[in-house]
Amino acid sequence: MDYSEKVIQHFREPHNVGVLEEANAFGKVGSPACGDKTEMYLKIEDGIIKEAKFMTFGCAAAIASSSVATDLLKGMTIEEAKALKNEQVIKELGGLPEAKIHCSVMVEEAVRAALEDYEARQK
Amino acid sequence: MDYSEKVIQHFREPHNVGVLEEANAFGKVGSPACGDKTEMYLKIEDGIIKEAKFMTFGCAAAIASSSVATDLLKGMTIEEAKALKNEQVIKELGGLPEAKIHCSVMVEEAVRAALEDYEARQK
Amino acid sequence: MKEVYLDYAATAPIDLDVKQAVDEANEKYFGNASSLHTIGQRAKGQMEQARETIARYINAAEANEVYFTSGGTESDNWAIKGIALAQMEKGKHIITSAIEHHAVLHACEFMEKMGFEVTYLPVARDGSVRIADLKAAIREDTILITIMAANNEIGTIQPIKEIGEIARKRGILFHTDAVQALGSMPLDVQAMQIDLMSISAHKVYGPKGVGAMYIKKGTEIENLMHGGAHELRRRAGTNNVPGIVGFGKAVELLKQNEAVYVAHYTQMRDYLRDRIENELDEVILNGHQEKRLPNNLNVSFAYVEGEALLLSLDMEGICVSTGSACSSGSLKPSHVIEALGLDENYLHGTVRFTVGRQTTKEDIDYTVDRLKSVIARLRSMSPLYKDSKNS
Amino acid sequence: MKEVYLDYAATAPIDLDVKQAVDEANEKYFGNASSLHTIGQRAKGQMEQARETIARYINAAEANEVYFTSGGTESDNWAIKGIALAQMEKGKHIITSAIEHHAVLHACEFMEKMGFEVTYLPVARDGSVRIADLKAAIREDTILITIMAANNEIGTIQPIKEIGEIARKRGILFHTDAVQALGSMPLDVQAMQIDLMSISAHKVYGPKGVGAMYIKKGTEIENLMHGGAHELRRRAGTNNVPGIVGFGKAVELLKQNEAVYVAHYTQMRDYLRDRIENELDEVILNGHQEKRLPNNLNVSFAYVEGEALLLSLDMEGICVSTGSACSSGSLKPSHVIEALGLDENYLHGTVRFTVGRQTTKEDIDYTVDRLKSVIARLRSMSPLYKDSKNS
Ligand SMILES: Cc1ncc(COP(=O)(O)O)c(C=O)c1O
Ligand SMILES: Cc1ncc(COP(=O)(O)O)c(C=O)c1O
Repeated sequence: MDYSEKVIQHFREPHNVGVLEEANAFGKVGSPACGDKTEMYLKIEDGIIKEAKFMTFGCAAAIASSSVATDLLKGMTIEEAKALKNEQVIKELGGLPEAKIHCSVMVEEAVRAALEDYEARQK
Repeated sequence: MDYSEKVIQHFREPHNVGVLEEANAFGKVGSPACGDKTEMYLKIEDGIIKEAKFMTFGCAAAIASSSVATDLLKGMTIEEAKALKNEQVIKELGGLPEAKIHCSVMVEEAVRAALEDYEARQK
Repeated sequence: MKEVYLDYAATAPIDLDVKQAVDEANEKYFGNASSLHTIGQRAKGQMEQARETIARYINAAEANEVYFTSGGTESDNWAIKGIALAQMEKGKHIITSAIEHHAVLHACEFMEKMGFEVTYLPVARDGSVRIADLKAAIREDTILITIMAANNEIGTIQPIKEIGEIARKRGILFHTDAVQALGSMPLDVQAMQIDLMSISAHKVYGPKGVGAMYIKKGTEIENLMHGGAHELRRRAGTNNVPGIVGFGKAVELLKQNEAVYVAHYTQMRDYLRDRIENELDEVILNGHQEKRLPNNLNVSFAYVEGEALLLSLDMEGICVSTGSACSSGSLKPSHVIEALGLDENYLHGTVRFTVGRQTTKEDIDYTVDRLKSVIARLRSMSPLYKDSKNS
Repeated sequence: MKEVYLDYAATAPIDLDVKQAVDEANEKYFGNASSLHTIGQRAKGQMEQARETIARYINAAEANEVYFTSGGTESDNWAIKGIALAQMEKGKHIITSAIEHHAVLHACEFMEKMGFEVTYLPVARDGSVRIADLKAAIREDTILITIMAANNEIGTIQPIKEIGEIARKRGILFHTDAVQALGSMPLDVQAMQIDLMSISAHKVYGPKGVGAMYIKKGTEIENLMHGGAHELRRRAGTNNVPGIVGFGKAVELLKQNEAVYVAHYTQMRDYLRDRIENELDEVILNGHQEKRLPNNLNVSFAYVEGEALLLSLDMEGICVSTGSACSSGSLKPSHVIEALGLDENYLHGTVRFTVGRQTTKEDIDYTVDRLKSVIARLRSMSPLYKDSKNS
């Protein structure tokens, strides 16, 4: 695989792994049958993401994308987080092989699912 | 080429090469366009082949076949010479590759042509 | 860092004796084997010795039934396309299995585009083709059965002797892809009633870029490589004499030492298997557990993804493959794993370990130790694992 | 006995630097370039460097336009069959020449069996394809023009730049077999408007069993080798990395030293030519006398037969070829010689001398000395020679 140094680093020692017990936003995407699945846990206070964690079953790109995305999310406003695109994750990772773009998309979708969950809870 | 030792020997140092000035039987087969041509010269006395020579344009098999055939012919009666088949030449040569059988046939034909020439002259 | 190579089925390093034979050929037998002069004929002589060695090893009736190619892929393509085109007057139906190597499967798919029909036999959970399925698939217009001798991913050995018998009886040609089988199990083309067989040198510690095909005398086959009159006019291209000489040497080594090699493979593989079975939970051993290649262990680890596992092991210096070494780079489980009907939690966590002549017990111990922590780490971040523990 | 090899066009011995590169690759880069682990990726890295070297040398726009194959024959077969099958919606007409290598001609004949039409352009007495003939042969449904860069037997260089221009203008794909041209003349796929180009390592002192094809980006082509996802899914089969590395090294040497090599070839060839012309009578030099490969001398000797000549020289330790090195073993003059329209007395007495990097002036002197006595001996038993003297 033509993974960047950054991908390998994040895969080797991913940031923010785990279940965030005090999360008030939760999203999950994927399934075992598909070969990847991500759960995104966010703690949002005053419209700001205070804490972010993930659990991912998937390849190195999926794990590294989750790691980078959770790093990026911390400190973002909800609006900023909504605008988070997979391209930004890829850029942060120093690129992803063609065949692995979809992994970053999965993470983007997991973030969106978590934000929708948060908004649903607010109603 | 899978030539036998014997073929190589006769090709390297063919016996009976040349024009036999005193020949009373002459046969030729083949043409430059075909890629091989043999001339057979025999001197026949009292129904016996006393002398035999050849000139051949052709591959190693053609030259070796001519050499062996002229060796065989010497001392033969006309009847024996008529019965000379290419198989005998091949046997004497220790075999010929499939693709080269026709060279021995050419020599057989040249002998026959020479004997026909002889008979024509007797009339 | 320590390096442990457990991917011998992908390719094996060249044996030192083989390398020496190749070197010698490069020096002394560099001629074109089609040249009529001495330097060409010397090269040809060496090539014919290699052909003889290989022919004897597989018990061909004649050396001239062995044709040199550029590898297993070419042999497979040639067998399938060449037989299909030469025999299409008789029929346009081919039978193969769902777990063949891509060289066979994609050649078959190409022939489908060319108007042929192909039946892909399913396999049992252990990867075996069922004889009943094969018999049921045979039609009046079946011209070729192509079933591999042993599978490259899961190691399962197919009942090729029975298949050969059925094919011969029904007047159908039988091709077997024996690329992985060579050197690991007996191959006897006459006893097994094989009409065509593909083999490849680099899987048996020979040089890369050389293979061969056994074609039973009298079999009509169209060429794949058209051109010069090499290989009895059946396979054009200047002969790779040094490579062929190396292949011959590699097979000579098999002839001399195969039992020793196989015993070593088996011992290493069984030790690895036992340690994994005893020290890791939620694992499945794929493939047939007795009728299998001695050097192959294929394991599915629940809740983790194969590529992540492969890379994690690679970071520890351990080289293995996931899915098929040849189709890696895609996220889907390989067609072989898919055909086995595994539980979804195991489907994507498959690793193939293949041991070899250089494998040591220390290598295995190191591998299992690292494997345990790698699996633990990946499971610790896997939502599937978490859910399984919570439920 | 002294041995003089003058058959470098049949195959060249591997260069020592190339051999060293191959050896190193066998040791350090033995992995399967498709494997995801470090050992595989290391092999891949080396392979990609070789691809880059070759791509630059032929001035490809991108390294990925170079695909590795098993040799010139495979490349030629792939180009012709692959383009024909992929482009048949557009038309089923192919143009080639009467003096192509058999790998091209027989692949074309195969496509005729598959329902395509092929025009075989005649050549001038010097072996050149005439541009007017080419233009006249182009039809609405012409999909491919395949004309070799330089002929392997008589050395004539074809006007491929002009052909490329015509083809591009008419929207027809242009393939050139540059197997003999590589290393002996400039090849620039962009300037020459080439869409596909075949090359082979063993003709440039590289390893046997490796070749390549340049395929211009965006060209639709069907695979010849179906199987694994190697070579951007276009050419299946475990990559012969050591061979590929050797090919890369061989081309690197060309890049560095081509002018020196060519000057040496030219000097040796011209010396041989001059001595033969001055010291032997009734000889004809075949091929174009200026537009020709620097290492090739093709001579017809009247009244003698080529194979006898070849064997006689061989007995003196001199290795040459007659007709085509690839089709020897048949009695007919090669299709190339036949296409030239030689006088019948010369037709069968053709010898190809090809000099190489190891050729010395002493080799040439020895060769001419022996040649003279061999010719004299064969003529002394030739009835054709006798008749010519008598008339
Ligand atoms: C079962 C099987 N068939 C065919 C092949 C193709 O052989 P090669 O890579 O030598 O072309 C392989 C190996 O890749 C294989 O394992
Ligand atoms: C002009 C030409 N094309 C194609 C080939 C075939 O190349 P290879 O022998 O590497 O398959 C050759 C050499 O034999 C050749 O000289």
